[in-house]
Order: sequence, then structure tokens, then C-alpha cells
Amino acid sequence: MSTEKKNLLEVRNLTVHYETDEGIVEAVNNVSFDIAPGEILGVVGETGAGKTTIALSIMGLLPKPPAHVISGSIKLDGEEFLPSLPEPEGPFDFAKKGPWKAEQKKLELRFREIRGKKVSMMFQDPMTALNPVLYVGDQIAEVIKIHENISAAEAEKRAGDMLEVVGIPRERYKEYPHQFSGGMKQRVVIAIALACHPDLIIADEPTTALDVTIQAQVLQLLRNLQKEYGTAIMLITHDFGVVAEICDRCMVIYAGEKVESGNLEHIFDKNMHPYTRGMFESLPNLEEDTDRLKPIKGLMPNPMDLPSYCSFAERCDVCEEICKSRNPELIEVEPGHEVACILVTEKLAAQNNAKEVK
Amino acid sequence: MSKITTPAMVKLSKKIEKNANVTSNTPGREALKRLRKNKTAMAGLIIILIMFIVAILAPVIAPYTYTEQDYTATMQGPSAAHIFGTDNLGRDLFSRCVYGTRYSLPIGIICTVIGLLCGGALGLCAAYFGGKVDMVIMRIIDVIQAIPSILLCIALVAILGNGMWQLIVAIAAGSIEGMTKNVRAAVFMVRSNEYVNSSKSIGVSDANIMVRHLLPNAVGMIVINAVGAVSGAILSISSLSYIGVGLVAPTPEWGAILSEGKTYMSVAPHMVLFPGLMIAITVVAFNLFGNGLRDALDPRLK
Amino acid sequence: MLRYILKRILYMIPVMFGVIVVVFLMKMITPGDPVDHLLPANASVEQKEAMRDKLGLNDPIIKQFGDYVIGVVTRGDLGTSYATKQSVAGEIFGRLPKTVFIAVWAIFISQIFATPLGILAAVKQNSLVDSIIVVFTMVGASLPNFWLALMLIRWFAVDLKVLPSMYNGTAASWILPIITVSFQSIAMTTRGVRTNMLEVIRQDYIKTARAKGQKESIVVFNHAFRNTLIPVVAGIGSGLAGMIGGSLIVETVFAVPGVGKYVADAVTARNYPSLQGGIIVLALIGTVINMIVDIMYTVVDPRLKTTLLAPSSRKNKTKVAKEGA
Amino acid sequence: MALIEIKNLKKYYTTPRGLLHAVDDVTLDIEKGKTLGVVGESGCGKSTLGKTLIRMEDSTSGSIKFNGKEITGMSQREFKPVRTQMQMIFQDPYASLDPRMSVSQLIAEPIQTYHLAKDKKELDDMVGALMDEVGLARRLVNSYPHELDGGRRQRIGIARALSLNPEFIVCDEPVSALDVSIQAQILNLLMDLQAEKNLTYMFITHDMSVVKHISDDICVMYLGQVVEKANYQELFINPMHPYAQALLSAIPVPSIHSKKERIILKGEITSPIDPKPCCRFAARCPYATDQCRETEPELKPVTGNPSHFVKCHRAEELAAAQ
Repeated sequence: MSTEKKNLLEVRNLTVHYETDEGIVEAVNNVSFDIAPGEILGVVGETGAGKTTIALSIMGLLPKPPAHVISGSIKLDGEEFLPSLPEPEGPFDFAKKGPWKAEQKKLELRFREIRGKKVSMMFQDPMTALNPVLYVGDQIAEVIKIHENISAAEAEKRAGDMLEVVGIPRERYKEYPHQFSGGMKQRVVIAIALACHPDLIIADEPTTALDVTIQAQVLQLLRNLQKEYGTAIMLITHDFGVVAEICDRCMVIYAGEKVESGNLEHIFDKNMHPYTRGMFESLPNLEEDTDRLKPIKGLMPNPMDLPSYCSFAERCDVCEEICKSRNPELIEVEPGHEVACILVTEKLAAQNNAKEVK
Repeated sequence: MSKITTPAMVKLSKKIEKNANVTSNTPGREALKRLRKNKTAMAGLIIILIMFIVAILAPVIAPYTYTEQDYTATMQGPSAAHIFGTDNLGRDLFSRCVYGTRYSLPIGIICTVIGLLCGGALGLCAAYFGGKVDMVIMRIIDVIQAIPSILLCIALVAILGNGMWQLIVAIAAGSIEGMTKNVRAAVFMVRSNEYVNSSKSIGVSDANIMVRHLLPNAVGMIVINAVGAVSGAILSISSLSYIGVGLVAPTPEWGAILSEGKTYMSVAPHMVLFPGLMIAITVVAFNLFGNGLRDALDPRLK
Repeated sequence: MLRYILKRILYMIPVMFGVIVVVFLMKMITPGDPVDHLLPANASVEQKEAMRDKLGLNDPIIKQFGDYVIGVVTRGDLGTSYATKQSVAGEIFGRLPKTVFIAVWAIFISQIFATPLGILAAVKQNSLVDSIIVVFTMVGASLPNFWLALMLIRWFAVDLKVLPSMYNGTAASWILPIITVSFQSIAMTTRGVRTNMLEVIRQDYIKTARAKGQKESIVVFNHAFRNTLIPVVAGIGSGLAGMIGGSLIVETVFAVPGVGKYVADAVTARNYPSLQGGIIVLALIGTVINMIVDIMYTVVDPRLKTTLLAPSSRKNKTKVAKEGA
Repeated sequence: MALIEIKNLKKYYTTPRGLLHAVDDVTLDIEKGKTLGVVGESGCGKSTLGKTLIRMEDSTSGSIKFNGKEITGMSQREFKPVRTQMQMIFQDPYASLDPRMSVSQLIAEPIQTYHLAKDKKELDDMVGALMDEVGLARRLVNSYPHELDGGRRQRIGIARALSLNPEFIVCDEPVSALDVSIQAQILNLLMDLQAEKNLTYMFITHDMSVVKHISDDICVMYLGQVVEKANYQELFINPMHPYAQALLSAIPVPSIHSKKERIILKGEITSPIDPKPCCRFAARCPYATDQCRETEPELKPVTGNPSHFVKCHRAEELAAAQ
């Protein structure tokens, strides 16, 4: 991993739970990762893997309640954004409540300063991400007005510029979202995200709702703008194709845990975690004919009832006795390539032992 | 990766163990479970049940008959002998209010059921057949809707004359418009679901789709609205009585009791207060229950 | 836009025609002979027969219906009051301003209170404030308005003696009727605003606004509230229409000489022409209000505005087609 | 003889803005035991085509022959026996199952509709056999859809479609709502069932890799029309229509070694309301000429390959130039 200081975003041991009527959903468990400036990190996982929860934690937009950040640290440019004080236990814990509330308030104020300015977020569905009763132009101007001390006219002019940057003529400033097609709306969403030249954009499945040809347009635009502005992107997706297209690095999330991460070569060609492998094998191949797909058997475990050992053990083809004995730890198999699999750990340890014996 | 153990999680794992052998719950049973957990809904239901018991046991509960007059004790305030006080003829208000449950409650429910049957049939036809049938029915409903429902009820009672069945006809007729619209909307919502298409693609007949898919899925929404309609009907009944149509004095209907009492309000406010409270409590109970039902049947809104 | 308004006005015609048909049918089944009410009790059989001819009661029903419709539509002829032997239309229109006055004020007051209360409850969902507001709306919507009116009279007129108990033409005597009507309306509107606000606050575009770093208060008012305006407008419409129906009761309690009291008096006196005339006039008002509400929708909801303005939407489409990457 | 023969099929809807040409003049054959993949972007009419085919929507004009029999003019009674032969699997397994029915009720519904079981016992046996066939554990027989995941729900949908022993199944995006690992399970199941029962599929999807995997022939639709139809390999190796070329080049490939040239199209799919009589792709086509903007090309076989159809004035000219 690159030197700690250079990182734009550092997430350490993030654990987030949702408290629901049915029980506690362990959405994110002990996830750590970094994003360097100007880097595109792909976050891949299936529905319910906890990708969006990670994104919302970074933005400070988790719905509380029911969400609770149990532990961890989120540092943006070295500044800590998770509260240091523990949550009060119940409404009558007055001793903890006062300072906790004060800290929450301070954090919220700080979050408001960075949201849209330093980190912006694109939500999954462009159809619903724009306010239906406001002009699209004004929705872009809004973020500029919040963060930059300029006149309304100036902000509107800048918003018009942004429209042109994403390939929409500025005459359409005074139109409503419903007058735009899906791809155009996503362009507006990109314009909002980029308007204040943030250091990091969190894009939550930005192209999932779009058709293939439109997806290609939007990805191209996103990549071009990313290069031009030097913005880092955390791209959440379930599609390895999209990752291959634009990402520099990739991390795979399974049942709220990070199972593998590395650069594209590590993930696509030298992947070691059985889940990552299984994902690739279950994809229909475009380049060559395959008679049968190799699906991963079974289902993702209920996030309310995760096992005390490797969450993937029940679905794993190569699972051994030892896999059900403990939780795997994330180890670095080669520089920048991390895997959380007990078998990989064991194999590596055996190799090292052999070396030592020699 | 270490596991974090919190007290809540321990509680949860116990819960999971408890539920381990519960294999399946029908959506209806799950809704019922949610309903039972809903405190306000249960409070509403309990009040309604108490009202029913009072209605059935009225002769036992009421210390006097509702016609018994005591000229030595007219317009007395609440006391141990007359906990709600007495009216201008010396009748015991508590007894009259107790007997009042025998009017508002059953009539309100009967009117709603009649309105639901008529309106439900119309709404179901409109929603299912669509096209011209829908248009004709909805135009008729538009006309009825144009006349404020309380006015329609009053006009009908004025023409039909005072009395129990006339009142029922009038209130039921006044509720048809709302019922038709509700049932139509509910069925429309269900009809747009893909599973209706799925059954059509199999070749299931229209009647079967209506009975097996549309009604069971729409029934929740219809019931919620019907419960709300009962409280509306109870308010209408008492409003009519108050104006002096429908059930009139000396019937111990709450609105009628109140109407009798209003003349003496400056000297004997209890003659207005208690019957009004009875109406309010009953209506609140139905509204509470209706809201709870909504939460239980439609968890999305919570 | 103009075409839409015109269409909406034209649409009122069949509805009002239907109302007239309903009222005519009521007239047909109404018990009693109208002639008895219009002539002195000692009138001779010939006099009655002449009156009947004059009123067209001997004509075939179809002709009676035709004459009735023509009378209502062309001359605003709603018949003659049994009680005063005056034109019903004239009497009603003389009383209309009072009813409308109460309703408009009540709407105004209820919006002023209900909107902030509803928003507050939704923003602080499940808090103590929310619970109090919810309980208030529940109880407020359940109180019979005549009872509430009597209680208000008792407190303000009898006990405190600060306001007149009955309408007497002074400004002070308007206060209690308006409070009574608005109270229920506040409860119902608050509930509506809260439900809609909760719905809107869950939407993605609210998350987007928050992700911009916008202040929560601006998120609530600029983004969320503007989207709840659509149902709020609908609430105003149905509320006003409902109030005009409810005016019957409140005007009776406070003896306000409005249309509501006129109709209520007609009911107790079995003065059918006045009752039927009242139905037609009140239905007309309700229909007009609904029309205005439908038109207002297009103002608050840009989605409706553009679909209704067909030419401009076509223009947009060509722009989309021209659009390049 | 093909199992399904579609000739000049049209399905128009009247909308306030004009006539929507959802399916416009489609001519197709589907051979028995084969899979025809239908691909296109949202709004291209592929779902409407599927629904019109099994008469969930009545066609505006044109002919559909099933086993040589014309079915468009049939009365409901005549059509009833045919309907059992043509079934459909729906896109969203969350919406296409009645939430108030248990698994057994859902699977039994078609059997009961056609009175195929003599008694309760036989019905239960048939339901159990179907559950085995689609890989649903029998212990789930009394479960409700809300308790099951997407993959299992889609298995119920498949069991429903299979219960009448159809010859032909329209699969309308059956895997697009599922995660990749589950998607592979369902695709395998569909292919196994086809091999076992000699089923004929029409597989509607927007996912090019899925359609390539499962189809024998593929047709590409654009604004209600078939613009290209060919064997799956032929289409992927040698796409002739500029739209098909763009569509194929736009697929993100999950590999870091694929270095293909992307064709990024201008603009977006327009709506098929009152289209002009010209090539519908002309507005976005990088090769469009005046001819393309004035006259509509025909869907005709490519010279030298009678099974490869393309609807483009310039296809062969462009292919030769490359």
C-alpha cells in the first residue's frame, strides 16, 4: 500500500449495524480501505452486501436511527469524521448524552461543509435523484451557492457552464427533470457532483439504471471528467465489466466484509478468494462459448444472523473444516493485494514455513 | 475479523432460536401479528369492544331506564346517584348515554356495511371492466360527489321521513360515493401488479382472477377505509339527530340527547358535555383502530 | 393552458346536469302537494287547479323535467320557497357571502396552522412533539363539530363572556364559527401534510440535497415542502368543499344566516324547494372549487404543466433528439 | 416448419400524443427446440412483442402461426388449448407472484385452472414433481413468496410456466432482477429444462452476454422493429447493422485484456410515436445518408448468408469497405 500520508480517504475497521424490529442487521463489518487522490476504486458486491452503507457512512448520511456506527474511523485528508464518544445508552443516559450531542452537532456542521465541496455523492437512480419541482439548472447552482461565496447570478452562470461540460446545452437550464431522458438526468447528476470540484466522488451504481449504449456514454463522460479534474472516485457497482472499464483498483465486498482487494490485475487475473472466483465463473462469457455456467451455490447469509466463521463457508466449493473454526483475517498476499480467506492464509503460512526450514 | 457482541445481539440470537421452528406465516397472519403489537390500534379496539358490551348489557349497566322521569331532580349536575347528572325532565343522563350505544354503534356499522356492499360492487366493476363501464360509473359518482354527503343524507331523510330505516338508507347512500372510489382505487392498485398478468398468461378466468387475486389483495385497503367510514357514519348520524332529522328526541341517540340539552346549556352544561364525549370517544376509537390497521397492513408507510 | 381550463369548465356541465337530474328526481318523490304550500289553506279546488297548471304540474314528466332544466339554466329559477313565497335563488344568493366568508377564513387559518404543524411532526417523526401532534389530529378530527361549537359557546360566551354566543352582525360574532370550522380542518390538514411530508422525505432527491451540504432547514422547505404542495392543494379543495357541506351544522349552532342555516331550516320546515335549491347551489360551488383545484395542480406540479401544454413538450423532444454526447 | 411464424406483426397503442408503434411490422420464425434471443434497449418494444405473441395483448394486425395454426383471430374458447402450449416467465420475481399465495398454491394454480389433476393427492404430487424439477426444496411448499429470495421466487415462476407442459415459453428478462451468482443458477436451469423437454424459448433481455449464452438465434430490435437477425455467433462476430455494432461494442467486458474499439452513439433512443417513414436509426447513425433519412430500408438477407438478415441501406457497402 502506498504511504499513509498521501491517502485522500482512509477508512479503518468500519462497522455499521441497523437496529430493526426483526433484529440487528450487521450491514458492514470491520471494513478498511484507502483511496488515493485521483484514483478510481471499484467497490463490487451483490445486493445487500453493504456497499451503499459504506458510502453513506463516508457522507455522514446514514439514517440514524436505525443505523449505528459501532466502531471504526473515517479520515478524509487526515481529518477524523466519526464521533469519538460512545452513544448514550437509552434516553436517560444523561451523563453521556450532553457531550455526545454536542459532538454530533459539531460533526454535522463539519460534514455540511465538506458534502458537495470535498466529497459528493451520486445516487443510484437518476430518475428519482433530481427534485421534480425545481429547474435542473437551479439544482446545480444550489451546490455552488452553498459552498462558494459568489453572487446568485455568478452561480447560475457556473451552473450553465457545468451543463455544457456534461454535454447539455445551457438553454435547457430552465427545464424540469421530467423533460430529460434517463441518460440526460444522470449527466445532470454528474454536473451536480462535479460542480464544486470535489476531491472525491462516491458514485453508487451510476449506470445500473441505464441502457448499455447510454451506459457507455455516461462512463466515457465520467472517465474524461475524472481525468480533467483529477477527482478520485469510489465507484459502487455489481458489474465487473464496469470496473474493468474505468477503475484503477477494486475491492470485493461480501456480506458486509471486505474479502479481496487489489489492482485490476490482482482481481481479474490473479484473484484468490473463492467468492471472487465464483463471481467470474458465474458470468456468461462474451469472448468464448461456454456450455454451462458455474453458479455459486446457495445464498448470501442473512445479515441478521452471520456465522461466527467465514461468511462464505456455506457456499464455498473449496471449504474445509478449518474454515468453520474462525473468522478469516485479511492478509496481504503480495503488495497491494489483500485476501480474507483462511485457506489462502494457511497455504501462505505453509510456504513461509517451508522457506524457513530450507 | 472479530465479532462484536452487544446485548442487543444476544437478545437477537435468542429470538432467532425461538423462531427457528416457525416455518411460514401468511401475509395476513403477519399483519395480524403487527396489529397485535400496535398499542394504539389495540386501545381503539378495546374501546370499541367495551362499547359493544355496554350496548348488549345496557339494561344491566344503566341504573335507570332511559325514559324514567324524576321531576324532583331535573337538570342536576353529576352526583353519586346520577353520575352524568339529569336532564330537563329528570331523566338520568348516564342511562340515556348507555342506551345510546345501541343506536350510534350498530347503525354506523350497518350503514358502512351496506355502503360497502353497494359501493364495493360498483367500484369492483368499474376497476375490473374499465373502459366504458368505468366511465359511466365514475360519471355517476362524480355527480353524487358534487353534492356534499351530509347534505345528501339530510335531503334523503327529509324526503323519506324520520325513522331508523330511513336514516340507515340515507347514511348508507351518502357513503356509497366514497366506498366506490376507495374500492376502485384499491382494486386498480392491485390490478396493476404483475402477478395478475401472470395469471392471465396462464389463462385463469376473469372471475377467478377477481376472486382469488384482486379481492384478497385489495381487502386490506378496503377494510382500512371501511373502519374510517364507520367513524364518519357515526358523526353523520349524530349531526342529523342534532339538526332534528333521522332519530329525534326522545330517542336516546347521543346527537338527539345533545340536541335536547343545547337549550339548557348555560344552566346545565353536562347535558351537552357527556353525550358529546360519548360520540367523540367512539369516533376516536374507530380512528385509532383504523390507523393501527393501516400501519399493520401497509408496513411501507411506517 | 387555456385549452385545459376550457376543457375543465366544459366538464362541469355534465356533472351539474346530473345534479339537476338528481334534484328533479327528489322533487318527484317528495311527499305532499306543492300547491298546498303555496296557496292559502282555504283556497278552492279551482284555484288549486289553476296553480297546478301555472306550475306545469299537469304536464308530462318529460316536459316538466325540460321546463325545470331550462328554468334552472336560463333564469336561475330554483322555485319558490314555501315559507316566504319568495324566489329561492334570490334568498340563497343573498346568504351565500356569509357562508363563503366563514369557509375562506377557516381555510386560511387552518393552512397557517396545519402546514407548520404537519412539517414539524414529519421532521421529528416518532418524537414527543410528533406524538402530541398526532394525538391532536386524531382527536380534532373526531370531535363532532356541533359539540365543539357548543363547548366554545359555553367557555367563551357563557363563562368568560368575551364573545357573543350567536351571530349578531358584529365582527366578534364571526370568531367562534370560524374557530369551530377551522379546528377540524386544522386537524385533518395537519395529518395530510405530515403523511405527505414523510413520503417525500424518503425520496432520493432529498438525499441528493443533503449530499450537496445543504442545511436541513432548507432541505425541508425548499426541496421537501415544495413537493408536498401538490397534495396540500388537493387538501384545500376537499377541505373547502367539505366545509361548505359542514356549514349546515355550524351555521345552525351559531344562527349565522348563511346558506347552511337556510337549508337546515328548510329541512325542519319541510320546505322542499328551498332544500333542493340549496343542494343545487352548494353542489355548484363544490364543483367550481374542484375545478379550481385541478387547475391549481398544473401550477404547482411542473410535470402536469408540461404534459398539458402539448406543443412545448414536443419541442423538447426534438431537442433531445438533437442532443450529442 | 417453424414452431412459431410471425408475419408483419404490428401492435400500436393510441396515446394522447399520437400513435405509438410499439411493435412495427415484425416478421420472425422460431424453430422448435431453439431459443430466439430478443435484445434491445428499454422502450424498443421487445416486451410488447412477447406479450402480443402469447396474446396477452391483442395485435393490431399481422399474423402469428403456432404449429401452423393462425392464432390471432381465434376466439377465447378456441385459444384456450393453445394457451397451455404457450407460457411466459416474468421479469420481476418480486411482483409476479401473488403475495397471498403459498408456493404450493402458486404452482397449483395453472393445474387447477385446466383441471389437470383428478384429486388433491394427484395435485400435490404434481406440485411436488414440479418443485423437484425446478430445484425448489419440498420443505418450502407452504412458504410464502415474501419469505424467499429472488432466485427461489423465479424458480416458482418457472414451475408455474412448466406446469402445463408447454412447447413454447416467452422469457421476459427472467434474470435481470437477480444477482450474478443467482442469475447463473437460473440460466442453467432454463437450459437444462430446454434440453430435457425440447422447449422452445423466446428470451427477451437487454443483457448481451446473457443473450449470447442462451440463444441460438438473436434478433436486435430498435424502436419496434427488428433491425438485424442472425445466428448468435454470426451476430457477435460479424454484426452488420450500425446499431447492433454499437450495442455490441458498448458492453463492458469483465476482463482487463479486452481492448476493443468502442462506438459511442450520439443521443438516446427516441419514442416510437408517429415515426417518419425513414430508417429509425438514421438520427443517431454515424453512417446515415440522405437515402437513410428519406426511405425505410427492408429487412433482407445478406448476400451469401441467407440466414443473416439486416435492415440497413448501407450494411453491405460498409462491410465491404472495412
